[in-house]
Amino acid sequence: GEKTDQLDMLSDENTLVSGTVAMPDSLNFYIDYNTLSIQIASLLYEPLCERDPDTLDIRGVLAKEWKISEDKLTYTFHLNDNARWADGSPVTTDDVLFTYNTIMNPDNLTGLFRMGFEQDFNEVVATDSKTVVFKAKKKRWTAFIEAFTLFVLPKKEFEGKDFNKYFNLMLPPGSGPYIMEDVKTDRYVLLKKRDNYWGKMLPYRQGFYNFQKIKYKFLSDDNIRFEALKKGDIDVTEVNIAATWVEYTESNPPKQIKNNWLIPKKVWNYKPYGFQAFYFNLRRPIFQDIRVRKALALLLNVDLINEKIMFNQYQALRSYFPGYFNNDKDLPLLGFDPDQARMLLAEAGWDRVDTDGVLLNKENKRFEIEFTYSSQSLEKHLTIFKEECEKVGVKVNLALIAPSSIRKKVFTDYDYDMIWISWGGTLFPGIEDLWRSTYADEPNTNNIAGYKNPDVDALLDIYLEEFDIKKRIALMKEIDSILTRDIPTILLWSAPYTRLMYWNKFGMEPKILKKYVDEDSIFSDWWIEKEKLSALKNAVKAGNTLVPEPISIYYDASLEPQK
Amino acid sequence: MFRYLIRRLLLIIPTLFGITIVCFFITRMLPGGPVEEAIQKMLSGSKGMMSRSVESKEVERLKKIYGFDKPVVAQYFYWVSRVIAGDFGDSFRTHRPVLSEIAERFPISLTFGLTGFFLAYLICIPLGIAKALKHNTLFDSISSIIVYIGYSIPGFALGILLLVLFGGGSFWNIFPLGGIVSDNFEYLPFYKKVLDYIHHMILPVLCYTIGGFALLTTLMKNSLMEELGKDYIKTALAKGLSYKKVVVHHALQNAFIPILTGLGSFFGVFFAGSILIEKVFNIPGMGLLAYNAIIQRNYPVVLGLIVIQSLLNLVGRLVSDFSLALADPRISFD
Amino acid sequence: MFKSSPETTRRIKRFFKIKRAIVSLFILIILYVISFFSELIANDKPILIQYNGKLYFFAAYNLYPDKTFGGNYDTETQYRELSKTDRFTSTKGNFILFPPIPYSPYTSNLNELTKNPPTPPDGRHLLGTDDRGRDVFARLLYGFRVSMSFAIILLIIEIIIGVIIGALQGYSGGFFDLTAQRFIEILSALPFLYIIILTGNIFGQGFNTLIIVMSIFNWIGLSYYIRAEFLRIKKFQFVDAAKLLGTGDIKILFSEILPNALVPIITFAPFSLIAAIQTLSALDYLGFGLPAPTPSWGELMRQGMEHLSSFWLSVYPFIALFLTLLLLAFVGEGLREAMDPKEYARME
Amino acid sequence: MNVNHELVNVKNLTIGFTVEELHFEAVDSISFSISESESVGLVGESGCGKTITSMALIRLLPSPPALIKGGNIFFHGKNILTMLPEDLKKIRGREIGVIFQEPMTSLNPVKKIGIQVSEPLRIHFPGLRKKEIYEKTILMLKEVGLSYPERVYSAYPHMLSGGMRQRAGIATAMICKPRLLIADEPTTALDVTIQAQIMDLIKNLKQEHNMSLLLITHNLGLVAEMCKRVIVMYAGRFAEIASSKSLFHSPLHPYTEGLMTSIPLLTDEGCLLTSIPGSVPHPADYLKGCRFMPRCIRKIKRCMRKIPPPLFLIDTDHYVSCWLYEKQAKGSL
Amino acid sequence: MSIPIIEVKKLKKYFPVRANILFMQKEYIRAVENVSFKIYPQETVGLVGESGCGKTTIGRMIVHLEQPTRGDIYYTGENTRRFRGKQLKAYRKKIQYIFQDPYSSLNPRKIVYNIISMGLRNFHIIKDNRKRKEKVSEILEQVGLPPDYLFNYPHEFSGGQRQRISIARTIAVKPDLIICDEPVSALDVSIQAQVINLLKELKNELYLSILFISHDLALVKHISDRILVMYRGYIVESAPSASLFENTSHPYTKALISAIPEPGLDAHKGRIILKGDVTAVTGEIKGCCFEDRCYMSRDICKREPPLGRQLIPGHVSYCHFAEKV
Ligand SMILES: Nc1ncnc2c1ncn2[C@@H]1O[C@H](COP(=O)(O)OP(=O)(O)OP(=O)(O)O)[C@@H](O)[C@H]1O
Ligand SMILES: Nc1ncnc2c1ncn2[C@@H]1O[C@H](COP(=O)(O)OP(=O)(O)OP(=O)(O)O)[C@@H](O)[C@H]1O
Ligand SMILES: [Mg+2]
Ligand SMILES: [Mg+2]
Repeated sequence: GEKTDQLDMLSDENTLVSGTVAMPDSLNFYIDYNTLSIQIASLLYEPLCERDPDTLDIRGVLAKEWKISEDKLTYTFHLNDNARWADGSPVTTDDVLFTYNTIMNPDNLTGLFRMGFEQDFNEVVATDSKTVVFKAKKKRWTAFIEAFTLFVLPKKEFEGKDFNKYFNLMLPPGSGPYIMEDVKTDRYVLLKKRDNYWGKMLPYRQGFYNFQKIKYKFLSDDNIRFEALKKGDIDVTEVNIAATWVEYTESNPPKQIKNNWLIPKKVWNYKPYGFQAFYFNLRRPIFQDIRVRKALALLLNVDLINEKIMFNQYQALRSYFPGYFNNDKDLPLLGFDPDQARMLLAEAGWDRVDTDGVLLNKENKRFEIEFTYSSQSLEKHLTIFKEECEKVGVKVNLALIAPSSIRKKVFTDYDYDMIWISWGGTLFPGIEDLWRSTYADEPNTNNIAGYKNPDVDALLDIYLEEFDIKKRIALMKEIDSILTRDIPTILLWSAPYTRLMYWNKFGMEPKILKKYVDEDSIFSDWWIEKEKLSALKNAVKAGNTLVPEPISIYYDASLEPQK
Repeated sequence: MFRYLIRRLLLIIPTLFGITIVCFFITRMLPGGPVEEAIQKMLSGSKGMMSRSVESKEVERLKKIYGFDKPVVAQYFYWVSRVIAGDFGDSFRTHRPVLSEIAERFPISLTFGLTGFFLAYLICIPLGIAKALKHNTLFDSISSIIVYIGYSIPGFALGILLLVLFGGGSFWNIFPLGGIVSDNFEYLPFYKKVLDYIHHMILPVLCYTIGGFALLTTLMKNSLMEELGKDYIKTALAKGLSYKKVVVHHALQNAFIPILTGLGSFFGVFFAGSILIEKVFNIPGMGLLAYNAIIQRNYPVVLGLIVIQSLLNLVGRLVSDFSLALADPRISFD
Repeated sequence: MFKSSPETTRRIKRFFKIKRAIVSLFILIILYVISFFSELIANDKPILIQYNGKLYFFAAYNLYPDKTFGGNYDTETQYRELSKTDRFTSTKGNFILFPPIPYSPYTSNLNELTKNPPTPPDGRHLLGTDDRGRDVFARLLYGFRVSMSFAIILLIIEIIIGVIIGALQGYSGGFFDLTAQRFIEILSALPFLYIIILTGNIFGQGFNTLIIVMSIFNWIGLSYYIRAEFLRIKKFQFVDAAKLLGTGDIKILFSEILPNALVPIITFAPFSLIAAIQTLSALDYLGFGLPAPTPSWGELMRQGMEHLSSFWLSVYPFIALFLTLLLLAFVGEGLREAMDPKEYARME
Repeated sequence: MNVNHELVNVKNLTIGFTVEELHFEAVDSISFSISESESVGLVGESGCGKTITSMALIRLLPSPPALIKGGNIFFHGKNILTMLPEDLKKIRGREIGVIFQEPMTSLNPVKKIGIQVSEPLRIHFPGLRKKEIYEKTILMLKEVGLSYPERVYSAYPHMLSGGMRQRAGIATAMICKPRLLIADEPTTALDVTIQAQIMDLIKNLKQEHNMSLLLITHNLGLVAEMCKRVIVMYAGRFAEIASSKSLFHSPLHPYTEGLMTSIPLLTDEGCLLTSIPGSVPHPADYLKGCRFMPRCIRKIKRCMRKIPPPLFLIDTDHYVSCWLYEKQAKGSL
Repeated sequence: MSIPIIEVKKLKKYFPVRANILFMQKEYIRAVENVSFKIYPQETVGLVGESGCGKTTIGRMIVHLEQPTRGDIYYTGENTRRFRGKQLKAYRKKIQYIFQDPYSSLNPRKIVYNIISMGLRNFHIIKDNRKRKEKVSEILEQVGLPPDYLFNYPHEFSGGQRQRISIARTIAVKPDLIICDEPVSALDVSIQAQVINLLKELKNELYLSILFISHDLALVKHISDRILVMYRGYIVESAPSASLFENTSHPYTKALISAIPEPGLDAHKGRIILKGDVTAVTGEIKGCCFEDRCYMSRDICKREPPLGRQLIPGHVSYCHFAEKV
C-alpha cells in the first residue's frame, strides 16, 4: 500500500535525503566548481578560515590565528594544533603547500583557482610545520579571501595520483565532519558523519552537523523531482520554478501540502542573489547609441511578465548590486514605456519603416537583431520582449544555440547581438572582470558586453585595494550609478528569497536559514526531530492534518513587505 | 559467395578508417570543445565569488591537457594509433577510460535492445501474420489503431505520464520514480537484485519499445499479403495444409525476406537507448551517454562510440546480407 | 514514372473503390490545403476593416501602418488595440472583421488573459493557451502546415534518393554495390546531432537546414529495403524478358522492377511522415529544432511535458499526430491494395 | 456411367469472375462425373475454363475475383463446396492430387525441392519417420524420371530446368497415391520419353490404387493413350463427351473435328497446318446460344437460337452439344 | 548459302553449385558442352532433347541472358561477346526469345497492352501511340486473343493465353531470329496450328529464322528444316528434318521417336524406354554422354567420346555405331 511505503521512506531518523537534478561530471570542486561539489567539499574538507554566516566575521577553522601584514602583502596563518585528518594525523603546512602546488600544477584542471593564485601571489611558504605564509603580488582584498578560503587537502591521500583522473567520484576523507561513504554514478552520493571529527571542540561547531548520513539523490528532471518529494523519496528540495511553487502552495496543492506533511517555506534573508540582464553587444555599432539601448530597455515589460508568467514571484532589478544597499527600493526604475522608446529610436535615426513594418535608418539598414540564447526555458520571456519590440518596428530573431556552441560564439568570438546572462550572487563581488575596459577586447573574459568607461576603471582600481567592506560598498554604489546611467544591459528581475519544500520532520532555528546563506546551510544546521517525525508518521498513517506553519519567514522586519 | 564474404570482411577495415577520418574531422570542425567548455566554467563560476576572465596562457594549458595543441592530422594519427592498440583514451569529462564508460552502459543497452528486439519480433511477427490473415476485419482495424497510437505517442511523453501515474508521487505507487536500481541494491540478495532491476526497467522498456511495433507489424503484414497472392500458396493448399500452416511454412519465409533487411541492426542492441527516455527515467544508458558526449563535445567518448558502434553495424549489415542470401537462394551478390 | 498509363488508370480506379483510403486522402488533402490559408482562419490580423468609409482587406497579407487608421506610427497597426480606441469606435460604421479564430499563433495574449498561462480551453481559446498565452488551436493549425510540409518534403527526398540508390545497388550489384554500401556505411556512422550543429552554425538553424541535414540520413533505411527487393526481383524472368525487348536499364529499374518493390515504400511512407514530425518534435525538445516562435507540434508537446497539469498542451498535439498517422496509414493501406494487381482472396 | 462407383460428380457448375466491374461466367453450368479408377480427359481450346474447373474441384479458386455461382461438386458423395476446411484439408493432397499447370510459379522459390515434394507425406502420414519420408521422396523423384534424385532433393526451384520442375510438381501430386489425380497439362515441358515414363507411372498407380484421373491436356495423342472417356470443352461449356475410341474415330462436334485436323502428324508434309479459323472471344462476349457458331463451318439456321444446344446423346456414352445432331439424338443430358 | 545469322562455336556453360552452407564453390553442373551449330537466314532449326539437357540454357546464352563459360556466338559473322549498350540493343532487336515459362516472364504488375507494346516502343518501331495500339490489337488477334484482353493483368489469363501473350510480344518486334522455347506447349492443337502457321508466314514475309525448342517431335518435324538432337549438354545428332526420321542414326533419337504417342491409336509401336534422366552432370564425361542409358552401349562408349560422323550429307551423328542404329 501507498502509506506504508511512504512511511518507510520517511522514517529514517538518521539520513537527510536531498534531491538534485543531474549528477555533475566531477565531485571534486577544484576540478569542477559546481553547487554540489562545493557543498560536498565544505562537508569533507576545511579551509583555513571561514566567515560567520550571520555576522560575516572571519573565524579560524584549520587556522588558529592569522595575520595580515601592514602593507597588506603577506598573510600568515598558524594552523590549529588540534586539527586532525580522519586517520588521526595532524594537519600540517605540508598539506597546505601540497594543496597549493596541486592547484598550481599546469597539468591539473585547476585553472580556475590557479589563475587567481598566479595573479595574486608570488609564493606560499611554510616557515614551520604549523605556519604558512602567503606572499601577495599586489594589495588586493580578494587575495586574502583566496588565501583563507583555501580548502586544504590531505597530502597523503592525494599524493602521487593523477589529480584529474582519480578524484572525480570517491573523494578521500579529509578533516571535515563527514566522509564520503558511497558514490553511484547518476544514482546518489552518500556522506557519513565522522565520530572523531576534531572540530567538535570548536565553539562555533557545537550543535551543528546533526545528520548521521546525507544522501544526494539524482533525479532526471524537475517533474520527477517533485514527484519524488511527494512520494517521500527525498526529504527536502529547493523550488526554483515559480509555477510549481504557486501550484503547490496556492492554486492546486497536493494532499501532502494541504495536510502540512510537506512544508513549503519561502525564506527571506540577506543572501547575495546576483543580477540577470539582457546584454547588448556594445561592440556592434547599432548598440553604441545609448538612446537605442534605452529604447530597448523601455520595451521590456517586467510587470506583465512577472504577473502573467512568473506569478508575481519576482522583483524588477534596479541595480547591478541588488541587496547590497539597504535602500534598493528607492533606486530609480526605468519601467515599460513603448511611446518613449519610439521617440528615442526616432531620435537615434530610426525613423522610417519598410514594407514589413521594420524600422530603417538613414543608410536603409533594417533594425534587425538576433537574440542568442541556449536554454528553452528562457524562451517565453524572450517571446514577450520580442513581441513588444516588433510592435515598434524592431525585429528580434530568437536564435537558440546549443550550449557548447554558444561558448565559443559568445565568450570567445563575441559574435552576438543580445544575450541573456545571469550572475550568481557573491558576498563580495569581484566586479573587475565584468566591467573593466581592458577586458572588453580580449577573448574569454567576463566583460561580455564590451563595456568601456574610464570612470569605472578608475573606481575599480580603488575598489580592489580597499580592505574595508563599508567603503567598498560605497564604491559599488558609485559604480552602480554609472552603470545604470550607461545602460550596458537591460536589467531584469530577481527573487530575493529561498524557496524550500521539506517533510515536516526537521528541527531548525526559527529563522530557518542564516542571514547570509542559502539552502546550503540545511546540511550543517538542521536536524531530525523525533517528536515531529512520529507526529508526521501518525498523521500520514491516519491521513490527519498537522499544525500549519507560515509560508514566509523574514530574517528581519526590514525585509517584510510594507502593507 | 565465400570469396564475397572474405571480401566484405576485409572491406570493414577501410570503411572503419573512412568513418573515423570523417568523424574525427567533423569533431574538430565543430565550434566549441572541451577547452571552451573549461573556459566557460571558469568564466561563469558558481556559488561564491569564483569567476574569472581567462588568460591566453591558461587557454594554452587547457589545449595541452586536452591534446589540442598539435595539428589536427597529428591528433588523428595519435588517436588512431592508440585505438588500434585498444585504447580509446579517457573521457574529457569524467577522465575515466572511454571503454569502461561505454561498457558500464552495456547492461542497460542490452536490456533495452534485447527486450525491445525480442518483444518487437515476438509481438509484431505474430500480430502482422494475424492481421494479414484477418485482413479487413474488425481485429485488423482495432489492432492497427492500437499500434498506431503506440507509434504516435512520443516515448518520452509516455514516460513522464507513466511516472506521474505509477511513480507514487501523485497517484498509484507501483513503480519507482526512475533510476535503474534501488539505493539499497548492493545489499539485496541476488534474486531480489534481479527483481529490483526488472521493477525499474518495466516502464522504460515499455516506452522504448512501444513505438517500434507499428512499423514492423505493418511491414510484416504487407509483405505477407504480397506473398499470399502467389501461386505456390495454392500448391501448398492443394497438398492438404491448412491455411494457417501454409502461411507459417510457406508464405512466411518469403515474407521474411524484406524483414531480414532490418536484422542488420540487430547488433545495435548493444547500443540501444534513447536519450529522451533515459533522461526521463534517469537511466544512465547509452543514449544519454552519446547525447551528452555529443552535446558536451566529449570527443573521446563520441569517437569511441562511433568506432564500436560502426564495427557492430558493419558486421550487422554483413549478417543481414548473408541471411538474405540464405533465406532467398536466388539472391547472389557477385 | 507512372504516366497516365492504363495501368495507372486501373490502379486509380481500384484506389477509388477503397472508401476508407479515399476518404482519408481527401481529409488529409483538404486539411493540408486549408492549412495554407491559416492566416485567414486563425490570426489577429483582420480579414476586413472598414475605417471612415474605406475598406481594407486581408491585413494578414497587407501591412497597414497605424497612421492609416488615424494613429501616430508608421509601424503596423495593432488591430486588437485599435478596435478599442476612441478614434475607431467613435465613427459609426467602422468595424473590424477578424478571422474565425481571432488569435495568431505568434502573439501572446497576456493582456487579455485573466489567469496565468497556460490557460485551459474555454470559449475564447478553444484548445486553451500555451505557457505564454498563445492560442493552442492556432499553433496546432499552423504547426500542421509546418510539420506536414517538413515531413512531405523529407519523404519525397527520402523516396527519391533511397529508391535511386537502393535500386542501383540492388540492380547493378558487384562493384557499385560494394562501394555505395561503404559510402552509406560511412554516412550512417556520422553523428546526426553533430551535423545538425555544424550546419546550424554555417547556415543558421531553420527549416531548410533541417531538411537538408535530415535528408542526408533519412533515405538510408529505405535504401536497404529497396536494395534487398531489387536484389531479389532482378532475377525474375520478366526482367530478362524486358531486357530482350530492348528496355534500357533505367527503365527496367523504374518501370519493371520498382512497381514490384513497392511494398516497403508504401509501408514506410506513412511512418516516415510521422517519424519526420516526431523527429522534429524531439529536436524541438532538445533545442535543435525550428527556431522560435515557429509553431510546431513538438514545441507544444515539450511545453506539455513541462506543464504536466496542463493536459491541453500535450493531449491535443498527440491527438493531432495520431489522427494524421491514422489517416496516412489508411491511405497507405489503400495504395498498397490498389497497387497490387491481385485482389485479396482468402482461400481455405 | 457407373453411378455406384462415382468418385466425383459435378452438377451444373457455374463459375463467374468479376474484373473491374465486368462480370462474366467463364464456366457455364457444366456437369460431369468421374468414376473410380476411371481416366477422363479434358481437352479444349486454351482459355475455355479447364483449369478453373479443376481448381473448383478442390475449391482453390481465388475468390474474388472468381465466384462459384451455382452447382455442386460431390467427392465421394460429400459436397466439396460446403465442406468444412478441416475435412477439405484431409481430402487435398491425400485423396485428390493436383498437378498444376505452371511448373515454375507453383513451386515455393525458397524451399528445397525435396521438402516441397515430401510435404504431402508429412501432412497426411504424420507417423512416418524422417528417413522413411526421405526414402519415399527419393523414390518418387526417381519414378518421375529424375535420375539424380538426391541432388534434385536439395536443389532450389530456380536451379532446375522447366521439365524438371514439372516433374517435381508431378511427384508432389502423386506422392500420397491419391484417389483422384488432377493433372493440368502435366507433360508440356517434358520430352516424349519422359512423358511416356510419367504416363506409365500414372497407369501403374491407377492399377495398383484404383486411382482416377482427370487429365487436362492439349496433347490429343496423350488423351487417346490414357483416357477412356474424353470431354471436349469449348468456351466454358462442354462440346462433346465421348469414349476416346469413339471420339477419335468419329468426332461429331465441328470443333472436335477442327481439333483433330489441327494435329501435326509425323507423316505430315504439308506446308501449313490446318486450324479452326477465328478465335475464342473474351468470356464476357460469350454468346447465349452455341458459342462455337461464329467459327463453325457447318452452322445451320438453328444455331442462331439464343439457347445453348443441350448435350445430345448420340451413341452409347457419346454426347454432343450441337444442333446438327438434334434429330439423331437418342436423348440428352 | 549466305553467312549464318547465328553461329555458335564450342559453347559451354557450367553452373556453379552451392555444395554446402559455407558457400564454397566446389562443383559445376555442365549444362552445355561444346555445342556448335549454325542458323541461316529463313531457316528453321529444331532443337529437341530430353528435359534438362541444356536447351533453354543455349537459348539464353544466345540472347545474352547468360554468359557462356566458354565458346562464342557469332551474329552474321560478328562475335557477340563484346556487345554492349547500343550494339546489344540492336542485336536484341534482331534476335528474340520466347520464354519457356510464360507466366513468370510476364511482369505481374503490367497489363497486356504494355507488355506487348514494350518492344514496339523501345525499338522505336511504332512511335505513334494510336498506331501502336492498333498494332497491338492486331498482333493479339493474330495469336488468337480478342482485344478485350488488352487491359488485363497476366494473372487473369489461362496458361495458354499467357503463352500467346508471350509470343505476341516477341513477334511484334519483327526480329530476324526467334528462339522459341516450347512456344506452343500450353496451347490446344488448333491454336497451336494457328501459331505455327503464323510463325511460318512470318518466316516467309520477314525472312525470319527460328530456333525451335520443343519436345513435340511431330511439331518440330513439321516446322523445322533441320533438327538438332541434344542430350546431356551435347548435340548427338544433327540432320535435315526428314532425314532425321528416316535415317535415324543415334540410339537416343531413336528412343525419342519411338515414344511419340499418336491420337487414335490404342497401342503403339515398340517403345524404347530409357532409364533415368540427364539431370545435372557434375563430373566430366569421358566417353559417350549417352553411354549409361544406351541399349547399345559397348566398352568403347565408356572410353572414347564419339566423333561426328556424316552418314548422309548434312546428317551428322555422334555415335560410335551410327551405322548400326
Ligand atoms: N541457375 C542455375 N543454377 C544451377 N543449375 C542450373 C541453373 N539453370 C539451369 N541449370 C541446370 O542446367 C541444366 C540445363 O538446364 P536447361 O534449363 O537448359 O534445360 P532444358 O533443356 O531447357 O530442359 P527443359 O526441357 O526441361 O526445359 C539442368 O540440369 C539445370 O538443372
Ligand atoms: N484470375 C482471373 N481473373 C479473371 N479472369 C480469369 C482469371 N482466371 C481465369 N480467368 C479467365 O477464365 C477463363 C478460363 O481460364 P482457364 O485458366 O480455366 O483456362 P484453361 O482452359 O485452363 O486454358 P489453358 O489451356 O490455356 O490453360 C479464361 O478466359 C480467363 O480469361
Ligand atoms: Mg489451364
Ligand atoms: Mg527449358
